[in-house]
Amino acid sequence: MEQQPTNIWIWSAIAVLWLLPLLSFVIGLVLWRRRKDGLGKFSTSLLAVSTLLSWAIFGVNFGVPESFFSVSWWTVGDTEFSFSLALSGITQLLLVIVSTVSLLVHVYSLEYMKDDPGKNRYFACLGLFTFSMLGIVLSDSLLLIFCFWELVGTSSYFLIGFWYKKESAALASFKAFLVNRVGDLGFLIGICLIYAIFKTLSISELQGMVDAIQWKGEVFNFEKNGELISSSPFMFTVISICLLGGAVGKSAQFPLQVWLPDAMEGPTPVSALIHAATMVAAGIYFIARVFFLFTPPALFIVAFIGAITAVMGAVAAISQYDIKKVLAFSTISQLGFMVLALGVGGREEGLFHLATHAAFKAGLFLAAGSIIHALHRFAHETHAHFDAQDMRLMGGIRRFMPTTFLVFLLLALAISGIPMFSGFLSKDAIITKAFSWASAEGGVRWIVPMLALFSAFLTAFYMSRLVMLVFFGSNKTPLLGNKGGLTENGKLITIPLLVLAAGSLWIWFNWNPFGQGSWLMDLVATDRSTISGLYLETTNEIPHKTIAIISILVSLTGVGLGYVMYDEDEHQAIAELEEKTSKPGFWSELSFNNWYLNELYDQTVVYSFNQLTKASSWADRRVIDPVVNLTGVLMVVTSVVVGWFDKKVVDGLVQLTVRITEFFGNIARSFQGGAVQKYIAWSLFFTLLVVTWILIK
Amino acid sequence: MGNSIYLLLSAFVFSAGVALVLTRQNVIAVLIGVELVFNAANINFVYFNALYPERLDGQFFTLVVITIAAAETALALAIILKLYRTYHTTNLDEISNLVEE
Amino acid sequence: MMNYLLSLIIWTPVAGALIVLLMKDKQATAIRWISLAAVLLQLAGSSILLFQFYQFPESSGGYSIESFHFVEKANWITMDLGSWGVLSIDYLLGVDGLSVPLLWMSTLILVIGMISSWSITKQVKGYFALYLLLSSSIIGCFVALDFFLFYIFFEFMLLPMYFLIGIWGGVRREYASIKFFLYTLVGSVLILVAMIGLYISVSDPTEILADGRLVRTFNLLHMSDPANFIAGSILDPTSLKEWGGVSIRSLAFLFLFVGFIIKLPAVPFHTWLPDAHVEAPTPVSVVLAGILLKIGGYGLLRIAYPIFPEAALDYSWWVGFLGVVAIIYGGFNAMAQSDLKKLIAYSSVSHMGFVLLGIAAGTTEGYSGAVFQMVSHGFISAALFLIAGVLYDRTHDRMIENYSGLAEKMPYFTAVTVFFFFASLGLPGLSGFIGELLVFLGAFQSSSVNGQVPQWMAVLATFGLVLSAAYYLWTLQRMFYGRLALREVAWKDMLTELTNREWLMFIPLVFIVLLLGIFPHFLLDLMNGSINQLKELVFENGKTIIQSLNSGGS
Amino acid sequence: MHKEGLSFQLLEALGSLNQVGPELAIGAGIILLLIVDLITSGKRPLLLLVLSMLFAFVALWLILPLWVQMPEGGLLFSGQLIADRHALFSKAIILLALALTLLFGTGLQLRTEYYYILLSLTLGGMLMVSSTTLLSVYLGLELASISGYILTVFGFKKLNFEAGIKYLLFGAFASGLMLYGISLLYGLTGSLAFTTEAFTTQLQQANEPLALFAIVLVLMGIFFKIALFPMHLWTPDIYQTAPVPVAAIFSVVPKIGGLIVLLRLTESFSVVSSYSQLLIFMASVSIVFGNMAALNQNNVRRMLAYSSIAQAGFLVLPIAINDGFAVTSFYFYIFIYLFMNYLAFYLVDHMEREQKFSFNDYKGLGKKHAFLAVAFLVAMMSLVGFPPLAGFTGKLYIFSSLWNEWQTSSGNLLLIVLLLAAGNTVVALFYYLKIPYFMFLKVEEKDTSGMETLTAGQVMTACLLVFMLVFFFLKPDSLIQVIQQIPFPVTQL
Amino acid sequence: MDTGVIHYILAALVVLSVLGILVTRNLLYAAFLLVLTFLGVAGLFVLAQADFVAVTQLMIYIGGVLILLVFGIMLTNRVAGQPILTQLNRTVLGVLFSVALFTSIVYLSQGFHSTEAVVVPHAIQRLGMAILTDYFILFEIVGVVLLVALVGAATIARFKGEGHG
Repeated sequence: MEQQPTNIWIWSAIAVLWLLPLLSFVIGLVLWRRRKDGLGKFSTSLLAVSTLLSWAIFGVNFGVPESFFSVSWWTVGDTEFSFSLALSGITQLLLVIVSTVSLLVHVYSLEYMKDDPGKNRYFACLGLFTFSMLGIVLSDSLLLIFCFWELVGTSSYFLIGFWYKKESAALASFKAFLVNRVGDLGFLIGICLIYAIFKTLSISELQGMVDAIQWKGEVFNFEKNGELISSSPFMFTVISICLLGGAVGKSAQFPLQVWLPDAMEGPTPVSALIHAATMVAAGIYFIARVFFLFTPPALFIVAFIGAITAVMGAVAAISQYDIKKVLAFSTISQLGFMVLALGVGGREEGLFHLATHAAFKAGLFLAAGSIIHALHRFAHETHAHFDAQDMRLMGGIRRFMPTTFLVFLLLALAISGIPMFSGFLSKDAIITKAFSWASAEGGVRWIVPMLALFSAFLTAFYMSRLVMLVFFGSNKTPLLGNKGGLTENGKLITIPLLVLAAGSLWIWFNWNPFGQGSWLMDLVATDRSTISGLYLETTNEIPHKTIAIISILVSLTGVGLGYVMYDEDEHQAIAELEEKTSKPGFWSELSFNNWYLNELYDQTVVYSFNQLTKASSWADRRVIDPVVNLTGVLMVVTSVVVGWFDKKVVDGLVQLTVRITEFFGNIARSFQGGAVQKYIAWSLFFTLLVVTWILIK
Repeated sequence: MGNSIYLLLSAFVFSAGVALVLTRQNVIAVLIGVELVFNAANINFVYFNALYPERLDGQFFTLVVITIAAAETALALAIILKLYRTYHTTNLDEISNLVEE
Repeated sequence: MMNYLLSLIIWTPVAGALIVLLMKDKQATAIRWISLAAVLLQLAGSSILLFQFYQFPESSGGYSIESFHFVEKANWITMDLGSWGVLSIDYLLGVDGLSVPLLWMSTLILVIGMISSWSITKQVKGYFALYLLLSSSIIGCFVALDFFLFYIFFEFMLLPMYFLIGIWGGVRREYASIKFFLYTLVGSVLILVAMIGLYISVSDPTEILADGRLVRTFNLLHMSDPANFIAGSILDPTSLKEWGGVSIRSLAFLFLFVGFIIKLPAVPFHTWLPDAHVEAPTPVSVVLAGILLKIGGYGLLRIAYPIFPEAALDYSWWVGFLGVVAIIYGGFNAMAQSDLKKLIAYSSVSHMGFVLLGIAAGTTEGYSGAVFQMVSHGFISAALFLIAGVLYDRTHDRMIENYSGLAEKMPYFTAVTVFFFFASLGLPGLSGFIGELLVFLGAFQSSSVNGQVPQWMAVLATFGLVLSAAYYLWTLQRMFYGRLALREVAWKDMLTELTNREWLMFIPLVFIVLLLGIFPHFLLDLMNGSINQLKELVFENGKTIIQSLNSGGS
Repeated sequence: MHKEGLSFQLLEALGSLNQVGPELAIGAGIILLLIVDLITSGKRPLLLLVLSMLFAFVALWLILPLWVQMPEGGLLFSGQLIADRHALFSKAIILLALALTLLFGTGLQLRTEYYYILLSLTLGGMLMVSSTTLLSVYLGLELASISGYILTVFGFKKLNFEAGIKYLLFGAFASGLMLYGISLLYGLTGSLAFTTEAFTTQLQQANEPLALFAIVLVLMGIFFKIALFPMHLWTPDIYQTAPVPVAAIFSVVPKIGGLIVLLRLTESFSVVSSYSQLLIFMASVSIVFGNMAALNQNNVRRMLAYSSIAQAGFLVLPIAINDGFAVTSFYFYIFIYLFMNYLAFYLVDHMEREQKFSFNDYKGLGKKHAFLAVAFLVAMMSLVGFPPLAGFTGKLYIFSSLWNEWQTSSGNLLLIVLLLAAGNTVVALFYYLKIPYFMFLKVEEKDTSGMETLTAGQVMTACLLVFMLVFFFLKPDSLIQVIQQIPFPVTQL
Repeated sequence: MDTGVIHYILAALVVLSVLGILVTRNLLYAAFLLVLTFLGVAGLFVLAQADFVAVTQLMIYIGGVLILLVFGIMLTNRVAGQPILTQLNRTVLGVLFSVALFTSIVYLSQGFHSTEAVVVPHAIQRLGMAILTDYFILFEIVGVVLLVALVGAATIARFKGEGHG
């Protein structure tokens, strides 16, 4: 394997940019209970350095083949587990995305969390998160990825439950961690299986082995250190699906997407960073990293999971009233899109969408947070009590918060897939890829691009609904009306918004707003072989133009429909709303309740889990303990019997037998009374037993 | 011929002694039973000695048994007298304060 | 002095106990300091040992006395039993990579337990004397290489433990202590029977008397070599004697196995554990969970497996199965508990299941994982019981439902709790993860490498991770999050932050759990050589014996 | 010819006398004490105590030269007795038991007759262990029994008389059975000298069921002495009622007497097939029965009585196995048993003087009487067989001998017995632990501040016994070396 | 032949008297019937060449033991003019056990080789010699036993008071 000589400068820079957030975390831990302000700014400046470095690396190292850094971490038996990092195009891209978004969120949070007593804890957790997320990005070892994978989950747990005094927040964090753990089991099993076969967990080594793979009929043959390792394609499908499990959990794919909407209990900047831009995208990134291991059947499953999630999320987003929930479901849907992209073989397309989505979804969340923050401030000033996230209580906000409105509008257009924005480029690329994939094999696969289109349509629809409800029409906030009082937030909030909005323009990705793909896709592309590549797949290129037109049309229809449906006379709108809440139809209920997945899981998984818990506790107290104690009990019983035999045998026997016959009664009574003679009788009895034994023998 | 007489007799006396020991409530009657058991053994000893006349083991054994039986009886009676003073009975069934709790 | 380092570590507390016994009950402070000094000396000794150990080259060669360090050998009992031969019992101590980590962990936990014992005020003299005796016998278990010596320490341990639970325990302490004693004594008796069979069947190859009589030995290393079994003895690997279709060697293995897994404890012999833990005073729980359980696992690896390798290979399916059952079953039970200590106790059952699974897997990763898990669980469970103790000390109540929102009242305590809960549920970067990971790696690998444990077991075992996350996080959510709500108003003032003494106990544990989680090689490097030797011993001897049996039997 | 024979025989008898030095010393002691008692008219118990102690040590001292001079031992008095090392070793134990019994002191205010009857009990035991004919066995047994009956009554309370008559009647009946058995054996073999080859060959040729029947009857008499199932029923009553030192000596002297007789008999009897099975069976039943019955006792001494039944079972097992290793383990265990049992009774004695009879009375004593409680703990743990005490080593050897025998036998019976015996250790723990349990774990109910602590002398005695138990755990080889000098098989003539 | 008849007569005497003891509940009757039994047994001893033993039997049993028993009976029953009766208990069991014993002994006794009784020459003389030679030590021990029993009996009987508490 040709390897770039380790560039000491690059790697030192990486070390610095990676460890600075950790430093921020450690200092945050130390200063956690101090009520001083400086920490936030300090963390932000640390992160600024990180971000600069990441851009610098992006620039300096652009187009350079991947390079590795590896030291021995620990050894068990003869197997060495190394601490290995990799730097390639995909890494650089993610480094930039993560650090930049994180920096923006940090800046934003300076304002947003200004008055929160736990803000030191908050920044510490953000530091931990950024560190671990960068860890995922940089790691070359599956084990390391898993470690950081769990760590991001943990920081997410802490941040969702940041306001731990709120029961719902505590519960949501619990749920998020648990659901993620379920997914991680798959990841872990996958790792273990890979280790069992290859005795290594290094992605680059695995890639090397796949490069040199020998396809012998039913089995794959690998060579490692002169040893021949054989494995069946089926095993690879199993491994791929297991690894997919991790991604399904982390990226909130069907059927594990239930945690993400609840995770909105965390502070909004956190939602932007973790639950929109970066952590949830880690699943996609991860699959992209181990894409070469996936077999066609596994990819087929990936595509369908993505498609299903995309539609389910989009449907659920339609009828939400909580502004963050809409965005959460939208995130699920978009993540589904990315997974779909991977499934149809569009590794680069998926990553491209990841990048664009990171920008516009983070921006959307931050913008929503901006509104919420302003409303909170307003509520605080006027002592009003209302739900600051309920869209039914908003409306007409564009008048009060023009910057936020502008940003929100741009980003909504981006996500809706309207040309001139990044979203169009990436979505279009995915849909194109999906169509070519489907047309190559045909059959049931056609469902995937259709669902993709459908979800694109829904996306446009619910985004325009959101914009209409929040920014247009009349204001329904209690005590606010059309008077002033609600004001735009400060610069620390608006500047990150504007940056992200700017980032969602087409120009950064492709000079041609209707163009195909992006240079980013070339950056992350790799020429290494994949397992699915072994199966000669016929790809049938469908002209990009056709697809682009279709997708633009679909998006526009969605936007238009949303605009028409929600831009009516205010009274009518309200009446309609009331009607909707009082008499919900089946579909809107289904959508509102996210397909009743929570209820389904409560009734099945959680219920059986609880039953099992009860059953095993019952078994422990009532079965195992007693059964194991049975020997003891038997012992005691015997002792009681012996004791009883010694003193009372006879009373009982007597009373029983006397009634039956005098004769037997006499015998029985014979053992009674006069202790000596009783003793003698017993001894004689046993002696006679022995004698009997002698006689029979 | 003589063979069976002695053996049968001793067996009979032995069993009778056992029966006495088991059935009588009066402690002295029980003692009588014990004496019968001893006598049964003695009959055997003397009879068997006649079968093996080289040494007089059997006869001497009988002497010892007789002596010891006497000693034991004396001791027993001493205890019985004391017992009678404290319990006012010689009925063994009534002399049983030592029972397991 | 280095030559007698192990003896020093063992006997220092006994000396301490004697001094304590000579003092008056009223001199409580002095007693405490003397006891602390004794265990600190122990810790110092084992630390010296540990650092020396890092400098030894990794032992190569076979599993023999040469691969042990700090060996002390003295003739203890030599009995000439005439034509039967000579019975020889040695005072044989030594440590290898398997025992050193456990040894060091034990000494540290003992020190922490001692600090935790500071709050004991009832019958101080007796308590500390017993505690010191306990610490002696624990260490003795880990360093004895003579089966007899091991057994003495193993069995003697019960007595101080019995009194420590029985006198200083909670409400149902009497029941708990007797249950503990009886369960473990049953195990000891089984081990005793196996031990008797072994020494009668094994002769010392290094000592042969001039007249050709055999020297029967209790030396564990001699027992581990099938060549040393006396031809024609019942436990001779070629012996065909059986009982009810089970060969006697397998039977002896089962005796040892059951004896040790009662201590471990594995389902279904675990029910003494929750009771003992709940009733024991905090430091005793700490020692019990932190150290005593490990002796079961250590015994399996040091005694049962090397001596009866073929039976071990034979039964590995069941061993693994028991492990998986313990993991899942313990987890579910932990979920159901409303008593914090019981919850932790059941979580111990669950976590010790990993040890069994790792041992059953029979791969290097599995063995290493089992040992790693034992060490890491030692630290983590100690901390968890200390956490329960912190609450109990303040309110004398351990019921989960009686607390809510503690995070608000005791933020630092909450942080510590969260740390150890996450360590216990296997968060990467903390020691608990590495042990479990290694066990999984070993278990998954097993079916392709040696066919000991099927993969479905490993898959089932991973479910334990979800379970542990569930019960720990649920507990966090119930006790620490939410609004502050306590059963009694007065508690609000009682629930104060951690004291300096408590910090002193937690900080080393936090440090070590982190260290082992991030740099596991500190531990793995210590034991790699020994584990490899052990593994090869078990598999080579096991396979040889099975082959010879098959060829001899047919 | 007759005269020549006579003088020869007389000379032989006289010559034998120097080999029964210990017995002579004790016999002389009995008579001397009787005379001194008559002279002082029962007013000087302390003098008698010292004298008995003196005689005990003289007798003990007399054993030494015999041990050295007579490695093989020889028949004495025309083959009635033997002074081999089996006899000498057991005599030493018996005399040690005597000395220890005397150490209980005069606190009981026993009548002065107590001392020489104690000596005669000892003499009976010594006679039993050196018997080689059924006649001397019977005589020794009766001497021990009769002294036992008398000693039981000492204390002279209502219950003592009751216990005395019970013991006497049961004992007389048992010896009646034994006598009948002996007479049948005599009839079968024409000899009473059971160590002779003639006896063994005759027995081998005899009708098996009849021989076995006779043997069973003989065994019953011996089982009575060692308190083995099914002749154990008297034990709890007597142990509970007799004065504590008497109960203590009952648990050792007649037991070892009976056991050595059993050991010698086994050598001959084992020619009858299924004899050893019978013995093993009885021993096992004893272990189980004793342990089970001991479980739910409330009275400490009753518990000890049942435990001694179980211990008797443990002691009979190696005898039933009857090989060199087993016999070694037997001697080791009985030697240790002496110390641990005496320690228990010694402490119980102190408790009873404080009117504490049942476990309930022991509640919470551990706190204030720490030494007492710890000594109790040592005694009980040693009886259970818990390291680091010699009781453990003893049990270990017995179990080892079982395994060793199993190795050479064909079936798996011995493994079952081994497991049963080992399992019973756990059962035994239940009740042995009761005393420490009540002393340490329970809280005292009554005010025990009035209770006296042990005197310095008592502490020393207890320390001595504890030391023995620890010492023989640490260095069992010192004892085993001595035991190894006892030749095996028992009869080498 | 004639000795054979005497055998039977004596045996019948023993059997009948023992049966009488078994049947009667009167203690005094039992004691007197015991005399007959002892006499019969002594007679059988004579027939079996054990003259000295027979004499001892008569002297010690009838002259000693029996007298003791009668004394005992008298001393422990204060009711005058009424027959001194003993209650019965366990009759069925006693009979059952003793019959079982009897049958098993009789059954097993077939295992004896039927050797004919031989005349024991010079029995008394030889016994006397043996007592002082072969059985010298045992004879002494019997003495000790007697002494101990005597002292014991005396101590017990002499003891005044109902114990110390």
